[in-house]
Amino acid sequence: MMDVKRVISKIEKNYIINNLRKQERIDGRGLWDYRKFKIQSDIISSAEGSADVSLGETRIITGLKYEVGEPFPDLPNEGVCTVMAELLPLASPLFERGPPDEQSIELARVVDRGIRHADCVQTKKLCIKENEAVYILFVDMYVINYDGNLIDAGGISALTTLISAHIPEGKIENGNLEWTGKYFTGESIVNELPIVITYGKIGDIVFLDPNLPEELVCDGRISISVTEDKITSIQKSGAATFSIDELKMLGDKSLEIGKKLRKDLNLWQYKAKYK
Amino acid sequence: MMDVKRVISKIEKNYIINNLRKQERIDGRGLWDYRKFKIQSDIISSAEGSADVSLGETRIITGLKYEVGEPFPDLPNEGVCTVMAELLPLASPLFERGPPDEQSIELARVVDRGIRHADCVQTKKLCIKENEAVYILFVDMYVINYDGNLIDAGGISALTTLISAHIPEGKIENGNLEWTGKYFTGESIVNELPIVITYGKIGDIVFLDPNLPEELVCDGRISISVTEDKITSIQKSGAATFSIDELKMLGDKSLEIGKKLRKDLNLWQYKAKYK
Amino acid sequence: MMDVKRVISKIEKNYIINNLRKQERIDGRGLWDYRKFKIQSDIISSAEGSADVSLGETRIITGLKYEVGEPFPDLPNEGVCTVMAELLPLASPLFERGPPDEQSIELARVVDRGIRHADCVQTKKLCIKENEAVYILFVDMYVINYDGNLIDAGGISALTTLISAHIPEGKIENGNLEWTGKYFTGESIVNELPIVITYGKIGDIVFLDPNLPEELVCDGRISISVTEDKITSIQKSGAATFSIDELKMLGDKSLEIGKKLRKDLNLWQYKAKYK
Amino acid sequence: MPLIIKDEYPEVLFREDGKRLDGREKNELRPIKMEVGVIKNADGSAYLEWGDNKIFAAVYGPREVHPHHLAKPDRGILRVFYRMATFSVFDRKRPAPGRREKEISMIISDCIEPILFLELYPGTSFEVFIEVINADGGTRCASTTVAALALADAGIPMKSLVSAVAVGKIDGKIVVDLSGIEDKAGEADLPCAITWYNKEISLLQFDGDMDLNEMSEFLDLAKDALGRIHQIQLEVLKSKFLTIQEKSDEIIVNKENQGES
Amino acid sequence: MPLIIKDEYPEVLFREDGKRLDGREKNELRPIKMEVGVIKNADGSAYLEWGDNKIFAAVYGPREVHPHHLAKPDRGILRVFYRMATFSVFDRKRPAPGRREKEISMIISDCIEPILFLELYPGTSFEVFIEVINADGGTRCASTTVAALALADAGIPMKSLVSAVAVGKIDGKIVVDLSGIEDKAGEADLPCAITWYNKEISLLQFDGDMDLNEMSEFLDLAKDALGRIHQIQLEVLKSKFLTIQEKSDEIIVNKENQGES
Amino acid sequence: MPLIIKDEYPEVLFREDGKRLDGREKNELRPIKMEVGVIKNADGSAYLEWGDNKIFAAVYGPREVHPHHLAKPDRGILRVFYRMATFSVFDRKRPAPGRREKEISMIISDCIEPILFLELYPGTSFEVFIEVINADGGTRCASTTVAALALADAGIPMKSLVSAVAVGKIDGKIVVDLSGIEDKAGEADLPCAITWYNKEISLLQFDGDMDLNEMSEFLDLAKDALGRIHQIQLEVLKSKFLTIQEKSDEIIVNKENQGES
Repeated sequence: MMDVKRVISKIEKNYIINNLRKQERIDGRGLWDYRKFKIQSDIISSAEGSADVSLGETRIITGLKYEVGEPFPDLPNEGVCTVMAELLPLASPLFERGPPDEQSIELARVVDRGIRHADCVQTKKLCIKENEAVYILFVDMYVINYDGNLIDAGGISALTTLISAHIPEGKIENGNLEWTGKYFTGESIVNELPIVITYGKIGDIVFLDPNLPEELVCDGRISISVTEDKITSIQKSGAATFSIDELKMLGDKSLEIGKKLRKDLNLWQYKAKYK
Repeated sequence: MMDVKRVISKIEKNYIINNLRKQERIDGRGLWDYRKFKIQSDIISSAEGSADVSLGETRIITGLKYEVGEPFPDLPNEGVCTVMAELLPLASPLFERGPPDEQSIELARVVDRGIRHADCVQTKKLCIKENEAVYILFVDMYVINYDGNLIDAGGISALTTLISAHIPEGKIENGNLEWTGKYFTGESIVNELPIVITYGKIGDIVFLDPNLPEELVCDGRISISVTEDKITSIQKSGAATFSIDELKMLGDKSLEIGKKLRKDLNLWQYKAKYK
Repeated sequence: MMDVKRVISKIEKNYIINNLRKQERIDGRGLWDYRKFKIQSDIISSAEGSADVSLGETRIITGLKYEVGEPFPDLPNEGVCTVMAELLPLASPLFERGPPDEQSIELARVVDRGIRHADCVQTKKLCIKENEAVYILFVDMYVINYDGNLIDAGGISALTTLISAHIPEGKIENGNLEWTGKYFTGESIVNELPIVITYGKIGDIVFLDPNLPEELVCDGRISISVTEDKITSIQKSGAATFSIDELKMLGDKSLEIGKKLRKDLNLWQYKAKYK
Repeated sequence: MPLIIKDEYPEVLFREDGKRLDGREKNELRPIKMEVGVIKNADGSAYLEWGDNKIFAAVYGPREVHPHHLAKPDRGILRVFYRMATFSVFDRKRPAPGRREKEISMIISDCIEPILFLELYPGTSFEVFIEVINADGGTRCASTTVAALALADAGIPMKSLVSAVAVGKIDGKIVVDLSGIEDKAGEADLPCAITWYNKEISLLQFDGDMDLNEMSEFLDLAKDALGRIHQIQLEVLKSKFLTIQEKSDEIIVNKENQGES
Repeated sequence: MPLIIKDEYPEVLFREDGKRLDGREKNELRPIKMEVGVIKNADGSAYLEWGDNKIFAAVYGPREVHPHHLAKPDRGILRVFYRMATFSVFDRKRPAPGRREKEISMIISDCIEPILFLELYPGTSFEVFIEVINADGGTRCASTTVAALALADAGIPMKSLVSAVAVGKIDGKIVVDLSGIEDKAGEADLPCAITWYNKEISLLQFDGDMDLNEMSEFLDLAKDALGRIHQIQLEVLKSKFLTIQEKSDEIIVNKENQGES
Repeated sequence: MPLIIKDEYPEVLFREDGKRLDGREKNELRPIKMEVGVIKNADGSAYLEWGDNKIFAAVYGPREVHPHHLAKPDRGILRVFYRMATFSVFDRKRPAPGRREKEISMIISDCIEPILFLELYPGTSFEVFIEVINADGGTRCASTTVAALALADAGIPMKSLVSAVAVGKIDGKIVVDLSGIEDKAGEADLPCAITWYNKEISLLQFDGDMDLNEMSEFLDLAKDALGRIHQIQLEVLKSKFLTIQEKSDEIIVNKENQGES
């Protein structure tokens, strides 16, 4: 957890907790409600895919760039997709300049693992020529405003960016890499859409999508990535502990919430129009 | 500007400014006088070109090294010339150890841009074989004593170093890079000699070649690079502002001063004797 | 020397010195006695050679890894052996996290020079194919507990690691690097066994193998590497000075102590059993 | 082995009808859109689209200086951090800030400092964070322009706004507001800024070549364009204060209504 | 040009007799050995061998916080530094700590914090240094387990121990305590830890896929294995205190003898 | 693809007439020139040419310690920063300081510390900056020698000067003051320094091989050469003080003249 808990006063902390005990939240939501998602795609002309995602007042802009490189020797026909996150000091007085800190590493890693392990990005589609040339994708997330729950906003932002991808198609011609003039798009790279869902925990109360004040006072969080019917990734963070029954309940909840969110957001609408 | 203005007392500051108002300078110069340049070339046997330049008590030693590398894909028959500057803590209590700070970046960038944009270094002459091998030149400036106006001293130092260059001539023979036994020299690399000329501004008074106390109290500076009859580069720095009329006047002045300096210094005398 | 001398009180310092004057040491040893060496080899299954060496309570674990790379152009048929040292903050409150400091650089450099200059590692045996492929060996030392005289413990640790080496044998087959299925071992890489022997000096008293309190109060140290009958490396450190007669005496002592230690430790017993 | 899709430059930068490749006249600006208050956490913020440039600016301050030893007893300090997103350019930029970003940060800081009353804020700092998420030529000028707006949005006392634009020479002709492609393929580039309180030049760089007549022409053309940019800045601020005004009116109206109810 | 000796994965992870490649049953742990007090300089320390994992942990604290500004006026802070030796893995790890090491450090810190009474130590810090010198799958769990032991060895008041293990799915079957090869070639990996004072899960990660039934199965299997690991930890501590007891007995005996002589 | 101009070593290091390749006898030093007061901003400075070595040294201190926590309550600290310019060697050196530079800095610092009275300057620091702009073998010895001169130039109380030189073995013969080429192609290298106040060895390194007789020979040869280097240092300082003396004389003369006029 962040080192800034002290910025919230004790009074405010008690206020948040007492409300949660009554199943009420300071912004009026129920325990299992998300704040509103706002999504725009393909907003960066210099990127090969992009998204501008807001979750309440938390806002993340993500762009996709690619390079062509040699594959890893043990995966000669697979490309690579890496995720990076920057918590811009522009976005909050809580963020400092300097090399990536624990919080940005966590954001990048959790989003990355969500994508990597759920059969989401088809890395074999990113091969130009076995042993010689593959695409290396960079999904780079920039936090523009921070109001809690970066992980869920980042997850949707990364997915939308990948779906909106339009990458020049290369081929090896006489040992040279040349452009075919066509693009291949998010549609052919992305398979599953794993949704990452984060809960906060204070005392023995668990709740969905913590906003910033809740995040600052909570004991810990848990993020669960789900596909249509499977859990594909979990990350607990902070000093909270969870009972096994709670975890089973949250697994169940996540599949239900994931299903709803997947339908509501309809992310495939953001696929690129390039050919 | 530097963060060391406080080292100059208010009394000293007023003294400098009051004198300037009377068109007098603390070292006795007129507003448009340079301090004395002292130039030596080819002083470093391990470098492929070098210069030891003093401007008053400001002293910079510069050396040229080269590597052979691949050209950039979009400039397949051009070599590269880069400029670096180190403000050695040996040279002044104002300089600190550590990675390059703003002031050294500025020095390197202004000198670099002066060279890069004025048709000075003939980068096409630095090509050994198109698409395969070009020279990468490193012009590295070390400040040995700091008494103000590093940029003008650095500019002359870099030019003299390039003029004194003597680089082993390579050719591609059966796919290998080999030495022909000859050198090519500054004479064949350097075309134009852009002179960079720096002015300080305090209140509404502008003056040439600020020394250290003047630099510490002035509002800002402007550096103007000129060839025989053109302005090729400008850089304003510090919190001074300039009226458009002042700028036109300084443009005019710079061409005049540049012409005189070019003649007085006669930099071509420093060309290498190697063949 | 370290910046931690202040952790030892003046009283303790005087106690140590007064005892040394009487040729007595706080742990009961004589001036020219080593603490006990304890050696285990091949303890790390993921390394191609390893050692766990204790000298009194000072303990260093060392592992060997290799990579295959191109040789240096001026040594086309020689491999490379590099030594690194980490003073883990786990090992002592005196060690801090962060990039290598002077003390760890000194440890690595002195051990490295001991190995490099005494015909110890046969770098020509590390060549797979001239101009194309050589082994690069990494001998990485980790200090697990620090109780003085890291250099002598590190030296024995590095030697034991190299002797225990078992590196897959590669050959170039049709331009590809392939494994022959065999290993080559420390026996074929290591020739001489240079032993590095460190003395402390306080006032005009010199003594072997300083323990931690002695190291903290001493004026300086000298490390002398010896083969059977030659001195191959010397490093003085700290603010002590040595008379020429002292140095000659220490040269003599070192050959004598080296001979004894080489016999007592019998390092060749640790050679790998792999074929 | 880079994929052969080059960031290529066209051979001519004017169309047959005498207009520039993007259809502009020589002295025409690209479309500019600005907005203030876009980053809720900041003390002041602004967003700008200028051609294909997309840039955020946020202001924090006056606040405590970190690290402490940078604080000055007799005045506040201004620190500008200009950064580009990795995906804002054709070839992915490395994530760590480079020399170019540090240099531009300094240039912008030097340009903005004269409009502030730093001597009123001893011991404190103002931080201006600028993030370019899409770059298309003239980012240092666009960044300066949007940073001034963010400072105004923060309610920090200022002598005036500052506006910036690049003029340049392409295919031998002098034009205003170079696009990305014109910047790279053109012959000269003169970014400049005016601080309106004294109508003087506060940012000035130049690369290329010009004689004295051309220099005059550059500066006159810039001055004219800067006036138009200043107008856009003022209108954005005006509409912000109108909005605030309307909101307070609403509140007053509501109160009155409540009073009546 | 890497030498073609691959860190290859087998095609099947079960032998014909239904046992795992290393001969274990599905719910069988690898051999575990622990020891405390192995690093004399530390306030507390422990060493663990778990399969081919070999890990040291050392605890320093409560002590002054460096750098000072990290200190908290109302509680102590816990800092965990998980590191791997360069030679602990098949391909040499770079010496500088990477993102993975930072992430695992945070995970372990978050897992251990609940068992401590940090509020009793305002202004101080506890540092836990973990060094993996040989890695063979499940290092984060093994590190958590040995770190808890080092804290106990340091005599720091704790609510309980914490124990950790990874369960996973290999060749479609759920097993406990994945080995290195099972971790890499398997389909799912769920490292988890229990803080015994409240019997809740304090470390939880998962990568792979599982439905709700499998999730239940994973957690139940883990709980059972964690109980056995806890026993081993307790026995190590017990034997330490017995040893201390014996030593004090000896001292007493010696004194008595001296008294007699 | 490096250009094939190698930093090649000759096969023999002696000419037919028995002299070394640069014409020196075995016990002959290369030409040495030193100067003090060359860097106006420094508290003390010196410049040295020794063969093709060209080295500046500057001293700042006693002054406040940065960062503060390095200060010692009971004594001053000495910090030496030995650096090489990128162009000082055959293959361009990377600009950032490397391990070798850090090691040599420490060696020189350890060598110089004994001649200073650091206990007289509690809480302060002396910084010695050394910049090698042309390297030709023996830079650590040349740097030590010129640093001692810079300290004297700064007027810092010293027990004595320190002088340094490398002796070595080339083609089986023992020689003094190895040149760059002799250093690389030779068999043994023993840099050493003497602090004159106690005539003891204050810097000592060795790489190569020697038996005890050779060791004696090395040290005796070094001692003789160091005496000659010490003389040069003393003469430089003497001429400095003479110059100062002359200047004061001039001033007195001028004053007298003024008195007369």
